[in-house]
Amino acid sequence: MTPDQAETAINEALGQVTPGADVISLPADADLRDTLELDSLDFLRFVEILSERTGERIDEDDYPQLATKASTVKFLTGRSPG
Amino acid sequence: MSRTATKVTRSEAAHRHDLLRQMLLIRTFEDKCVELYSAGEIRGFVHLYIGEEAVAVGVNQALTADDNIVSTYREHGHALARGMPLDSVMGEMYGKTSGCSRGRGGSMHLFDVSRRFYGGNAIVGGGLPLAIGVALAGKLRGDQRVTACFFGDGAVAEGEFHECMNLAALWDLPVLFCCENNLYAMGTALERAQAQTDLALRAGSYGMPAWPVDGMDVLAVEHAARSAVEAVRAGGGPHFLELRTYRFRAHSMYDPELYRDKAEVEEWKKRDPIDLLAARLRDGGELTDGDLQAMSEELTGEVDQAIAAARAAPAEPVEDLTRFVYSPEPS
Amino acid sequence: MSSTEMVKTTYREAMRAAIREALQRDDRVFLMGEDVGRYGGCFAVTRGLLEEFGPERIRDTPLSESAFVGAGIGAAMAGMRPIVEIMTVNFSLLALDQIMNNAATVLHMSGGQCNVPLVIRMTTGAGRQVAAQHSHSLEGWYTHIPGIRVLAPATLEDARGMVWTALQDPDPVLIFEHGSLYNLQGTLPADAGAVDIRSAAVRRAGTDISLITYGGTLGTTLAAADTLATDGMDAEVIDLRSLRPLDDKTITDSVAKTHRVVIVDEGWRTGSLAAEVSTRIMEQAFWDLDAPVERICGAEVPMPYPRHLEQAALPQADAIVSAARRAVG
Amino acid sequence: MPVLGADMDEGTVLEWLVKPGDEVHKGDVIAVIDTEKSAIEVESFSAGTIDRLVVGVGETVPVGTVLAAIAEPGRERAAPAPAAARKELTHGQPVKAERPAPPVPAPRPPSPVIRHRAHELGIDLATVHGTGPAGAVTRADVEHVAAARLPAAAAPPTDTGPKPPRSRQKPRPQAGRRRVTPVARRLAAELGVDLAAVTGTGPAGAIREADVRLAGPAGKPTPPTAVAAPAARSAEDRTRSMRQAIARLMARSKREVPHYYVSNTADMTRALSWLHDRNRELDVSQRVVPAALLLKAAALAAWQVPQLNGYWVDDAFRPAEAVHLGVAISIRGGGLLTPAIHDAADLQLGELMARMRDLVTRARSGRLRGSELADATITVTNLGDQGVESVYGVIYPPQVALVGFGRVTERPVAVGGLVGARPVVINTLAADHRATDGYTGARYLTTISDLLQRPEEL
Repeated sequence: MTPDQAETAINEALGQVTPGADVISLPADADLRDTLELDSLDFLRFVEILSERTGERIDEDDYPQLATKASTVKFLTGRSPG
Repeated sequence: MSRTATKVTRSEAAHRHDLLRQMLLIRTFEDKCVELYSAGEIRGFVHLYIGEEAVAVGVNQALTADDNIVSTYREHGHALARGMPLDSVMGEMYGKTSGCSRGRGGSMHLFDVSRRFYGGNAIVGGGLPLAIGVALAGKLRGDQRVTACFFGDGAVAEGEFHECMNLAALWDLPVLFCCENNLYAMGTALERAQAQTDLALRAGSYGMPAWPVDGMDVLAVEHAARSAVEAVRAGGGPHFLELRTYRFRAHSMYDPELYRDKAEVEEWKKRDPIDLLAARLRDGGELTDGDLQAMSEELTGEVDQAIAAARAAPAEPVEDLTRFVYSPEPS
Repeated sequence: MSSTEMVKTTYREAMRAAIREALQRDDRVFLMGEDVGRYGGCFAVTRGLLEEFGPERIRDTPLSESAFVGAGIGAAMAGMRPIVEIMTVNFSLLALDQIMNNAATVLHMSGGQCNVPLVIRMTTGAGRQVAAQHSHSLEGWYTHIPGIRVLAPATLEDARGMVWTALQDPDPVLIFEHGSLYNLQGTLPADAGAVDIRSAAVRRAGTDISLITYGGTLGTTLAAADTLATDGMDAEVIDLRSLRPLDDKTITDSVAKTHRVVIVDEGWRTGSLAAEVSTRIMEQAFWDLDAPVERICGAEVPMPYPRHLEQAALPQADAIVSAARRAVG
Repeated sequence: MPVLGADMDEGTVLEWLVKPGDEVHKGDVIAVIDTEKSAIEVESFSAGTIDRLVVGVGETVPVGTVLAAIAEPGRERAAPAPAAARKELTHGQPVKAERPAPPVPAPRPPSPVIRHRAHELGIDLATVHGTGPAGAVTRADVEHVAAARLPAAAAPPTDTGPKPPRSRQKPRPQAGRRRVTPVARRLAAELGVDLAAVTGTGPAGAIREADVRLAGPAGKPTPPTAVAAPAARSAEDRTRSMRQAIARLMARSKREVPHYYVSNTADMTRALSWLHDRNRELDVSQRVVPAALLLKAAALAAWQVPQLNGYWVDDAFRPAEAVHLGVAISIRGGGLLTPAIHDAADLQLGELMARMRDLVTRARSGRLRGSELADATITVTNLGDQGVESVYGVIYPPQVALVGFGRVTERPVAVGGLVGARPVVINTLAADHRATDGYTGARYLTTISDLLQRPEEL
């Protein structure tokens, strides 16, 4: 997965979890939970969608790596060979 | 025979040509209706008059534009003989706004109040009380109008028929009752429905002049209607004509005709009112086959034009669905 | 007009005065029906009119309901303003074909060419021990038919004023006169005349419950309201007056105020006018209801002859009172 | 196939009275058609030579279907006639070139067999695209739709985990449905009166208009009742009225309910570790968040300390028979709803998690059921996700307790004389002093803490 693909998947997932929020212009290093006011259920949904989109299994232990857009992109691209 | 005075200015031959033309117009119109119905362009119930044209055309000769007509659901012939425009009648068959009833009535409910044509009525016998009322209105106002009321032999079995015969005679109303006896109430033969099949006799029992007429002979019909209308107009009270006729086609468009013999139909077709008159004119040297052919082609062209106009005419907008349920509020 | 003289009269006399006025004002008006002339009308409403207006305009008919009602329709189509009297609503069934298939439909099936400015009057209702073929309240049936108006004058004022307004209407109007009302006595202004035929009337204003009725049961309902008042319950009584079309606004305005409804209808309950009124309240005023709509209707039985059974079949004030108490709780 | 009657939709060719090559004239009977009513002869409306018979004897076709082709007079039948010269018949009549296309025939009604199959499969035939003659629906069409639907039909109703076992579901037929008259319901919404707090005086305890007014904000002038019924309202309107409702309810609570508050700190080490292990095995969709664990503990504790689970009504406490756990859910764009998870104490953890997700989703999309909003017996607010350490709430009258959970944070904790960093959560309770005293409140919080030490039992 390329960084662009990863970012697209992240934006789509966030868009679904927080309808109406401007996820595209969210700074890459902004804390997702804080900035978008995600509660634990929202975050779980985010993980769920992301996992479906990318086909990646995301464990709870991985959650800390999904703190920001940038870290999430890194997490997703770092894991897959493509 | 006050009306004959106007007729002598026209040649008898021209008049007979006109009768033939009117009957042929009705026939051509209805032949087209069969095609259009089969193609699904016209729907609903369509009761054809084919075979009975002499009645409508003959009776109409005796009526003026001021007289009233109340008709039945088998009324294309009455409407066309009354002079209702082809476009408005065909438009009605198509259910378009160009129809005489804006398409809301269809084949069975042709209305043209401007021609004092008070409707095709599709309840057997249901038009008779209306005719009584229209005639009563004229009588109360003191006008000279005659109200011609068409109905079939089936209506004679209805209670309303007897109520109306009685009321018309009782009140001396200016009504000409035109009973089109085509021998069948839908599929029930006259003798299977009526204890007394002499319908003129029954009408006569209410004390009004009544007599049978050969309904296949337009000249006979015209003659009878003229003398009856003249008497009614002169204050002679209601009159009754039993016009013995026959419908060549099914009750409504198509039926298996299990109720009558093909041979019987063929026998009556030998007395086709159009053929009958055409033959008479031919014999008298008043008509050639070429004339008839030309007349037929011309009428076909007129009907085709009416069809084209009806197809092109606008349909009533659905927003207007409930229009004409009540009269519009006065503005 | 406080100086207007008040005159003692009856419902019958008020109706007769209305017909007389119509005959005087418009020469297109004529009256026909069974025994309206020489006999003076089965309920004596038309007594004296034959002498005054002559047999052309006061026409006795044979017992041919279909023919003379249809004749009224035909005459109206041809420009007259007939008033047709049918002796009772039960007999009107013999003319139902003409009313339904012609009077109500001609305007529509002629594409607007032919209106039918006809007034049909008939007696309705029970209370006189005339049993199962002269007693029914079938006006609710007639309200099913688009194309006609259905009126129920319940007061002297309406008996006096509805006929003329109905004759001005371009479409057929059926007037149902409850047989028990003809002897109703009261006073009317000497110059009483036409009234509107489109609105319901609040006959008694109140805040706690709406009692909705019409025609013959208006008196019963007002009596029930008086009883309720002694309980401290302030009932509003609505007289529908026009049964078709219904004046929805007066009904829903009242429900918005009181939140509780009892409908009183002498007709049979199933498929009744009361059912229609109740449904409209549900459709248009559901959120204003504080209790289920109650109905007090005629018992579902052909009307029996004996007085005690007839009374048991009819809406009574105590039943209305009980229903109102149930609703207010 | 000609239209031979007002109610004819299809017909069957019983007999051909002509064959290819035959001359026909206008009016000639050329076939016999069986309609639902009877056999009827079909005539030709034009003259010419029968080119070919399209529909065979015994075949049933919708009206408008071409039955036969007639070549114009004079045309050789054998030679393939040019398209313009050969005229297709829909009804024995040549279609003229300038004539508009014949009307599209009505699709043939599906046969009883197909209707039956569709019924078996629960398929609405109106939604099936027909591929048969004249758009008729065939059996294959029906099966196709059924096959396409299968996966969806097999999927659980929510995407949040396996369907709860049936035996665990308590039937709740109308049990939670209170009898409220329409005007009372409308008025309660307008005045922000919680219907759960209203005592009904109508038949079978129905809540009526007067009951709502009595329970409504005291001293508030009676609003006009003839206001429009609630219609589709704008989002702002909804937000504003929700805010007003919260304002009224909370103000009433603070005015009428004497609150007392207690708190404790629960060690979450075991709970989180157990949860971590559990979730590792599971798909994202079936994972349980710590909040669900806290809710379950709150519900079970309410079951064990029933003095806090119920309503203060008519100057007395009425314990509830089940634990309907209200969950405070913040609505994006402002506002707060507290729908109830019914029978929360009886739900397995996964089930409770699924219910919670479902409630949150529906609360935020405005699709909660009335009963869910009306009958919570105790309410939980959990602001831990928003980062607060503890929350002291305002009771939803007539409930008598509100439980608050803060954020799970690592804190230095002394265990057995040793100080270590452990995850903890601060639990709070606001309770109605009319119903209980601080002792009961303390017992409730202790119960929660204890339960959280045995997460596998939750």
